[in-house]
Amino acid sequence: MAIMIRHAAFDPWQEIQQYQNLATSGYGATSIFIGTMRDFNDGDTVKAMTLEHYAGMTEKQLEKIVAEAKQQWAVLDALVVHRVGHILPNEPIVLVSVWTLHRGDAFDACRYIMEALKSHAPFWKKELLITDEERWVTHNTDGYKSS
Amino acid sequence: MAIMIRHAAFDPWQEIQQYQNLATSGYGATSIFIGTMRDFNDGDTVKAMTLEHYAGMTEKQLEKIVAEAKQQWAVLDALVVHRVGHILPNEPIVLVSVWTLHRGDAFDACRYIMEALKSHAPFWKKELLITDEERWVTHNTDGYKSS
Amino acid sequence: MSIKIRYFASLKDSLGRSEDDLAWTGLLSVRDVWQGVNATKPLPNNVLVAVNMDYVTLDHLVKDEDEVAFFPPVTGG
Amino acid sequence: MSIKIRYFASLKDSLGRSEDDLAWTGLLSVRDVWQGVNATKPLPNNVLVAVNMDYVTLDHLVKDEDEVAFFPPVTGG
Repeated sequence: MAIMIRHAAFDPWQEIQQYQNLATSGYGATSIFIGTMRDFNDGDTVKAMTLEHYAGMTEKQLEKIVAEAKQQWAVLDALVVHRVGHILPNEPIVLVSVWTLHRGDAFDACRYIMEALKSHAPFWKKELLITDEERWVTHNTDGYKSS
Repeated sequence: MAIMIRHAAFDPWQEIQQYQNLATSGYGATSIFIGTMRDFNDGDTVKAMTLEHYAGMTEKQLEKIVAEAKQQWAVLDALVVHRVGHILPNEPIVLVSVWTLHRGDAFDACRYIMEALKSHAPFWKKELLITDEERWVTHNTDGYKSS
Repeated sequence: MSIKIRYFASLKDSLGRSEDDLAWTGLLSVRDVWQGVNATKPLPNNVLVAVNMDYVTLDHLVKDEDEVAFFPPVTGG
Repeated sequence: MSIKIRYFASLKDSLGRSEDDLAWTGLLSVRDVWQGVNATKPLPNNVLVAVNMDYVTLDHLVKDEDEVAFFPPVTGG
């Protein structure tokens, strides 16, 4: 299991492959989620984002979340990578990868980790709009298009 | 949207990256599932597998499944890669990747495609055991460890 | 009319062949197709059937030049 | 006892500072901690609180050398 906070852009495929080669074997299912910065939010064009976090608490909460997932599902291994600092459109913000024997456990645990991360891990997004106005993102959506 | 049937081993990271660079933009969420061949099943050591399929029907059914997912969720793009032929342990069997604006749509659509693939796409696994006995896999599990 | 029949996986192995052809006149369901080429062998319980690569029920009526496929539950993914 | 208080994100911006220190004697809840360093500003409704990097409710009692953090709803991922 690994939790990584990254201050520079990361390549999710490289992260997963590297971690998988070093740490993981015997799995039959892998469920992965990647959140990517978009250049559009709440009707405005966004040219950059600053992701603030509470160093220390972030890691502590993410470790707790992954431990909870391992209690509920048969998880062989898990990797969470989260970006902080100055982020540009199309750069990955978060990567969650879960390795299990069977697909149901992988899907459930990966989704659990993502939802718990969004509600409990102390990260905050501040958007820089094309107008040069800065604004804090005040809440997460429920994750669906129409919401 | 792409459906690919592969007769030789494939690298899931390369597949996703290549497809994503060519075909996909504007997404905020990516949900990926990878099924990997294990060397153990139903209490026996498995040294290889032959994956038979019904060429033509496979593609037709997978296209239908992806179209159904697009009707139900706000899917920007989807990629399905499925291996056939002679497969060795630790080789990927299936890759499903779904790109959306928001995470809920990505998780739901990816899982829908995988479950529908497992029940409707005409693939059949024959295992070669360490004893050199060959046996057809007769049914899929519900995807959880204890089942 | 002329029907092409295909078998896959364990069903193909147990029949010892991968296809059949059937010439027929009149109404013909998928169940009849099986009987027409496997008179002595009852249709296995859990078999799936496709006509022209779409799933159908056993009562589905075939037409000239249809491809009918019989196969066991699928196990991909 | 000595308590360290931290603020993050929009709350930090609106207070104009990222931390405070509070020296106190006697029982002290997290709500009291806020009052102690923000006498004129009521605690915002939707604020989250952590003590030593674990979430707590406003009635949670602090102890010497605790780190108390106040912040708005999180928006990572």
